[in-house]
Amino acid sequence: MAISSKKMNPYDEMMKGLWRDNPVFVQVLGMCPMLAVTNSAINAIAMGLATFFVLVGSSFLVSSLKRWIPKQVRISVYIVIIATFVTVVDYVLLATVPAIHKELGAFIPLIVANCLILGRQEAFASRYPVKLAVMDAIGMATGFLLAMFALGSVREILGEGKLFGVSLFGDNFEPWVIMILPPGGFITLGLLLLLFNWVGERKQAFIAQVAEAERGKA
Amino acid sequence: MSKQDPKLLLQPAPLLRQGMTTPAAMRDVWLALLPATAAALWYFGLAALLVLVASIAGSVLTEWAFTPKERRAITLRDNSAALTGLLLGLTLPPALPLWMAFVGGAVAIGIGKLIWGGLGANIFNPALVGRAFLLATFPIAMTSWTVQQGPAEFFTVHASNLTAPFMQAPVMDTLSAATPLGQMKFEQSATPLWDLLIGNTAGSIGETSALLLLLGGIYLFLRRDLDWRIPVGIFASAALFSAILYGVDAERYPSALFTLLSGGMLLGALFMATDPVTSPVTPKGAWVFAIGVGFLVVLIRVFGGFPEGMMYAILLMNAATPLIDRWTQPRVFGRNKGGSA
Amino acid sequence: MGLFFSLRNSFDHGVHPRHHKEQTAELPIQRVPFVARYVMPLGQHIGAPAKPVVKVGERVQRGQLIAEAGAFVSTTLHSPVTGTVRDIGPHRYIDGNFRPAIEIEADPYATQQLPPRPAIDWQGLSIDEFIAQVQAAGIVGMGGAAFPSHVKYAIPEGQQIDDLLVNGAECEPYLTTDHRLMVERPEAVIRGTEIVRQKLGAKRATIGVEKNKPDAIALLKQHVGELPIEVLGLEVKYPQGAEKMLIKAAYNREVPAGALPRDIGVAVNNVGTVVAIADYFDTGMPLIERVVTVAGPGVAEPANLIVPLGTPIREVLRFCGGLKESTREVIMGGPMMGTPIADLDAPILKGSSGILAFTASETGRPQEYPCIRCGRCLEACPYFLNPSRLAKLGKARLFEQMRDDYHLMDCVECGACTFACPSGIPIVQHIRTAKDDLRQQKVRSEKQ
Amino acid sequence: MSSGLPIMEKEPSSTTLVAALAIAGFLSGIIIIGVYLATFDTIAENKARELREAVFRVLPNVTRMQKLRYDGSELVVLPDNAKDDEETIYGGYNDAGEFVGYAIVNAGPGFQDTVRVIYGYRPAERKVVGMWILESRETPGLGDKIYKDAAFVANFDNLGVDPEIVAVKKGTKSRANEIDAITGATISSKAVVRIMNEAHKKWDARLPVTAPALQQAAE
Amino acid sequence: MDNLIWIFISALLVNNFVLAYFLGLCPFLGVSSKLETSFRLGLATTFVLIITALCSWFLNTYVLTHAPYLRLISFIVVIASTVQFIEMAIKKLSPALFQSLGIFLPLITTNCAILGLAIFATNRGYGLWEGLTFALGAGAGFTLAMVLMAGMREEAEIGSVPALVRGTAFNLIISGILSMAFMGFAGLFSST
Amino acid sequence: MNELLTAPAIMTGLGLFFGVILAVAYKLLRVEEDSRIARTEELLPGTNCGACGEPGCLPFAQKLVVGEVEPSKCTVASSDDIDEIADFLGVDAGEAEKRVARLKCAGGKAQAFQIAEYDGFESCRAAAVVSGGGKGCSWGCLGLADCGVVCDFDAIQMNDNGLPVVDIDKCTACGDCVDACPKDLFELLPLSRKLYVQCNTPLAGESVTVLCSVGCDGCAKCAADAAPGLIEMKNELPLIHYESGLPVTPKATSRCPTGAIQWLEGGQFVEEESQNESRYAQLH
Repeated sequence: MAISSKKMNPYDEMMKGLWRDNPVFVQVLGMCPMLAVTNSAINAIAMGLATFFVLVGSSFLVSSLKRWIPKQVRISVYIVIIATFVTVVDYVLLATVPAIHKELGAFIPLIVANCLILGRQEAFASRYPVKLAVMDAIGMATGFLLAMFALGSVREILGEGKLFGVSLFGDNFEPWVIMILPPGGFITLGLLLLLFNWVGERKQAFIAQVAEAERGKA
Repeated sequence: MSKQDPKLLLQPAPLLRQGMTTPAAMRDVWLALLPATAAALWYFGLAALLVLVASIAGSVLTEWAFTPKERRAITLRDNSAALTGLLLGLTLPPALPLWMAFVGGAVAIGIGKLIWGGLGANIFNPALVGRAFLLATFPIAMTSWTVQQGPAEFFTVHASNLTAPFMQAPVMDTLSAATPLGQMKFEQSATPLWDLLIGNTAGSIGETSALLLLLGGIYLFLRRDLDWRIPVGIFASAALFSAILYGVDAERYPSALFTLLSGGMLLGALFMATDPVTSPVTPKGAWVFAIGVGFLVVLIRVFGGFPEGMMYAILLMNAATPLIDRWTQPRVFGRNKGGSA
Repeated sequence: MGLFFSLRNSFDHGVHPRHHKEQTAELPIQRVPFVARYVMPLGQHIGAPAKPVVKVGERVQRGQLIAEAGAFVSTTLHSPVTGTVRDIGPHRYIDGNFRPAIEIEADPYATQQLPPRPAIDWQGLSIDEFIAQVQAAGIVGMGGAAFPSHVKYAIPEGQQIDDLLVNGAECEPYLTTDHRLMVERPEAVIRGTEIVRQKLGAKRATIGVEKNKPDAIALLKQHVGELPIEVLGLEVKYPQGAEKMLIKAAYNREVPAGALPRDIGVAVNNVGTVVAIADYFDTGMPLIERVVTVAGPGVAEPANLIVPLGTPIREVLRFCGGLKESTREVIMGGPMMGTPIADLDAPILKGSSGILAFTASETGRPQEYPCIRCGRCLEACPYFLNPSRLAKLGKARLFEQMRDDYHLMDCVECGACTFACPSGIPIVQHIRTAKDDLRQQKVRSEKQ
Repeated sequence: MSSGLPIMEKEPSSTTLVAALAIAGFLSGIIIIGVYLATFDTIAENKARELREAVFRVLPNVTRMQKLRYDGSELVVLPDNAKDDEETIYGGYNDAGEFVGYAIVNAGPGFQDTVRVIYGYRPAERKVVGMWILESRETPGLGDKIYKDAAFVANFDNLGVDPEIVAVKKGTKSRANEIDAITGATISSKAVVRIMNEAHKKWDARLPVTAPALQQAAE
Repeated sequence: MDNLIWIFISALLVNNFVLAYFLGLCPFLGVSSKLETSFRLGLATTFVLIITALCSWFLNTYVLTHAPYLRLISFIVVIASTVQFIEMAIKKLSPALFQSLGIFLPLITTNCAILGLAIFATNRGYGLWEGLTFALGAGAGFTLAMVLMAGMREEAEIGSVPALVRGTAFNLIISGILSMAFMGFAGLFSST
Repeated sequence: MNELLTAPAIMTGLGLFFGVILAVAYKLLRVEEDSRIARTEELLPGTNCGACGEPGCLPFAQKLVVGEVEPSKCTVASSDDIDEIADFLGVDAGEAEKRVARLKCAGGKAQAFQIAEYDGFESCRAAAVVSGGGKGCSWGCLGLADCGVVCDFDAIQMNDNGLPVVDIDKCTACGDCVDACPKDLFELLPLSRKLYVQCNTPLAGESVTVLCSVGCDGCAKCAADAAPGLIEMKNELPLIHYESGLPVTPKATSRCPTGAIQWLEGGQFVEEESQNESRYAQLH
């Protein structure tokens, strides 16, 4: 994990968050909001966007200010920065979309405790230039948002037969209530991870197969 | 050297084995469940049979689909997947849409058993995982009970049974009935014990007939397929707890006998809690487990939100089983309780 | 409780395998003829191997000392036959490994008569002299473990043996050697018991015999006479003959884990051992032969035989009409704890109580199913261990955890758990594997 | 994993650390207060509207309301922006400013979590005239019918409170003080009833038939 | 008193912090592989929760009445600093206690269960005793869930869980089943 | 406007208050500990494999910091990592010659026969406790892959001949296979020791050759062909004295009648593998 002098490409930094280092599926970070507010796609997206704003904002600030933050109190300062952004998000949501704010409830303040955000500050933003830090944050936050959306839509589709509140299968659909209950969250995310692992494994196997075939030819 | 000899086998001692095998034990459970299943068909007709078939199909197909080819033959031969399906089916209401029973069977095997690594590795009772999933997923369908029709109307199948997959079951107020536990909880009216004993009540397919379930349990006990401590412990602790409550307020709380004979108590205590895989293996642990189940059943039935608590009680104690096992190791010969010599 | 217990005369748990003794229970003991070649492994007893005192090419007499004890926990070897020492070097042992042994070629023209010696006046011996005599006779526990007997008689300062327990339980299926000895030579059993009892200063002696041998019990009772020896019928249950189980059954006392019977004032000897002691003091014959049951479905003519030690198993089987075509496995010892024999040229040892041959229908691994935690093994284990757990940990190779948390080392490998397992899991083998691994690690760490 | 940093760094003085924290706190305080002030009016407005809507929903024909608080002996009028507490209820008035009824909020344990109920009560008739759920986490599809099922909510449109409200099995409602419980969600139904009964017990004696007159001018 | 009992039971079983509110999932999924560690982490968390309840009550009563908008940031700062202070104190005063419980403290501070407790307690307007009961129930519930989970995971570890399932996916699914079992406590003591 | 001031004031106050408290606590309550230990542990691979002889990475780090061990003792870390640790601690990395696990047996299914058929679960040690596992040579490899099972680095695979093939790139010389082998056949040797005796049988002459076609029969021809003093016959097996500094050449293998002594360029049984592969290629 040493800082290498190699040139780092901002685009790569952004893309890695989407799949290879996906914060949810690979790093298993930010599980609390991931499960708590994904009972509908819209909540998931709202939460994802809030997290996005906080992560990108604080990465920008931390990266810009890193020279002036003494190492010993860096964590405290990061927390203060993050908490400030979260408070801002909290009030803005409350003022603009009170209905969604009510649904997300206590989980907006809890963004502060999302280990993804503090983790990125400590591991990335505090060491790299602003541009890279922001791209990294955008990538990670987008990866998080996508994962939230995936889980939220699965749970909403099965749990209510709807997506974004629009009924998909007609009135007669039997909703799978468990999907919007806590156990459903755990089990669905578990199964999604399983799927993610399976796809990864198939991909590996495929690559190995191709390599084998090429070696055979040679 | 001794080339002229037959090449000898080196199979470690002991060479002698007793006769029982694991598939045979599973067959015993099937046999033990037969009378109660037959009674269910008598009371609930073809509908019950269809639900049972659907849940068994869900279990067996899932087991087949997710088991590596080379192990399929063995895992299906041990009868355990079908048994899980049957046990699940017996806990379902007779009018349940068949597709739900199928989903239940699939979940029971998939999440309840296969992800743990198959037979013997699971911590939770698979049939009950399936049922808990169904109850949380389709709460209305899972609590719509029907009155018994008797053998005269054997061939009637409920409209709700035949609901298309993923669709809602039609409301069926005409046939609906409350279970004895539901009546107890919400109306404080106790069903006569005789009706509970012979099974003349509404309820899950397999839980109604107390007498025949007991018969099956006795058979299993005689075949040494169940740990007698578990049912005895459950009955004793549940009876004691509810007797105390009954003593406090006989109007509000059910009597001990009612507690023992109603709902899934017998089916659960004799066939679910005794599942060896998910209950403690140590004798002392079996007692702890059983007393825990008995206590939780009454707690949930009397003070909780659900009229029936057997399933949750067993699942909760299943979760505690690894801990119970660890803390109740038997006293080793020649050692004191602490394990020192 | 005490009364109830004394009526039962058994230990807790255990299993009830069919005893299969009908094949040989009624057959009188015969003597096998001498053969051409004998192999005497130097380490056929527990403890240090014996040290050869003969050289290659040296002529030896039947009963002559050929190896002396290598240490106190070790014993002597005597030539089973009159002949010539052909080789001293690695020979295949019953477990397939090569071990140092003395190979003796029998002299076909020798009479094979034991040189006559006067009876030894055992009553005049001090305990130390007695111990030396027993060691000189090369006598070991004849039940199977082959623990040098004289070591058992060396009672440390401050300890006192109150009870001598003679083990005639013979709980292993098929085996009838002890049974035949008790029926054919009850007087020798009683005499041997009395010798040991007096020398150890025990107040009483008890001969424990499983109740499936009523003839033996009756005969022994007849021969007891006025001696302070009790003949006790025991419940037929496996492993009744395990030392600590027997003590529990006879006296309802538990030997603490890791301790020896003598720590609670008991000494245990096998019937075969006391007979060997009686014979040595009566005739001066050291331990050069023993009674062996040859049985099992794979043997043409089952028999109870007196076999000179070192006789190749192949020759013993040949005397019994050879192996049937269908034989798949030959075991030395009982079917519950015996050792599978890898090579029929391996010799009969001091601890060989039986040679059993099995056909395909008894052998062959049972189909193994996953453990369903039915708990039958826990109910079988006479030591109250948790075999199900041990097997599971063994499979995961968590050997240290087996030792530290689940008392692996208390297991005596009686096989009751494996017998009881409906899933066909080789529990004992997992346990043995773990013990072997830990033993090797210990040896390694001591080396370092 | 902060390699690349020199191993022995000069320790900054304690004052620097304290100052860094203080400055961070100061700056964040400024940002937060800025956002707070900028959004304050909207949020207050949202909250007030939400409350008004709830009150109007449970009290038919009510178009105006004011906060009332029981100060130990009588109800006193509070300004709209006063903080609510357990002793606060709402008076509902019609267009003409005439008193219609009280809106009372109470909370208690439901099937899953706390349920917050507001209901309209007309002391003159001793009747509940409307009920609405402000907050609950009841089971979707079952317990959530306490506010999703219009038929259940309609139970409370004209409901007697004497001797107390009782939930009975669906279809067996026969008296003025009875409501039809929801099939399959008896616990949630009963929880609503219990919460209302509790509130009624507390407020019954305190509520005069006519509330203090509307103080604010119509908006 | 009834109210306190319900708060306790609710936080312990009905609305278990981990299994119903999804709070404290990171340690729940991450540190629950060993029983011993889980139990100690549970105890340490309970301790921090109680400290949190005290701090948040203090802040709510004396500071936030003047500046409600500082709720989040002051909770975070105060709780983190207090815990850090306690950590240092324990390390100094009782190294043994530090080894068994103290090493978890930094981990716990960033645990959302802590902040969640403070926020829930404020939202519900809990007083000092209610807050403490809530913290105790939540901590006990967290410990219970951790210990059950660790027991199951240790068992599964030596079992035959397929390689593909092993890891977080497996942990999530068994948490799901456990959460399903805890649903049995729904409505406990609220219906009678 | 009042509020505009309270917020920053309270926040500054809190910052100051806790800043001071923590600063004071830091001074008063600080427990001295070597921060380099944590840092060193971070640099270590964290596999806790025990190859270094310590119970885990942390104890190893503690010893590293006080200079009791050399960084190169960690066989799992890459040489870059080792250098980094050495740099960080300002010590010499130490001689770090790569060692790999070597098997003292080449008697696979094709070379050594079974006298009896083991019928139990797949584990060398389990077979070994059942009458030795039935292999004719009781010192030889049983081929049931205990070493492969215990290898944390996936470096040991069984070949078709029933012998474990060590992937020398993956092997970290952690010693797990050495511990697992019930016949004590594995040893950890520097890769540079190319002359190697693949046999462990203390028998000599014909009694070896009847058991295994590649066993060492103790003929001592290799000793004769090598530099005098390099190879000594001990227990009927050649013992190669690498420490003598004498030249080691493949010549010692030339007259070996059984092929028990081999010149290893890389892994063991490689030739055998390539033969198999060519056979396979011919088939297709």
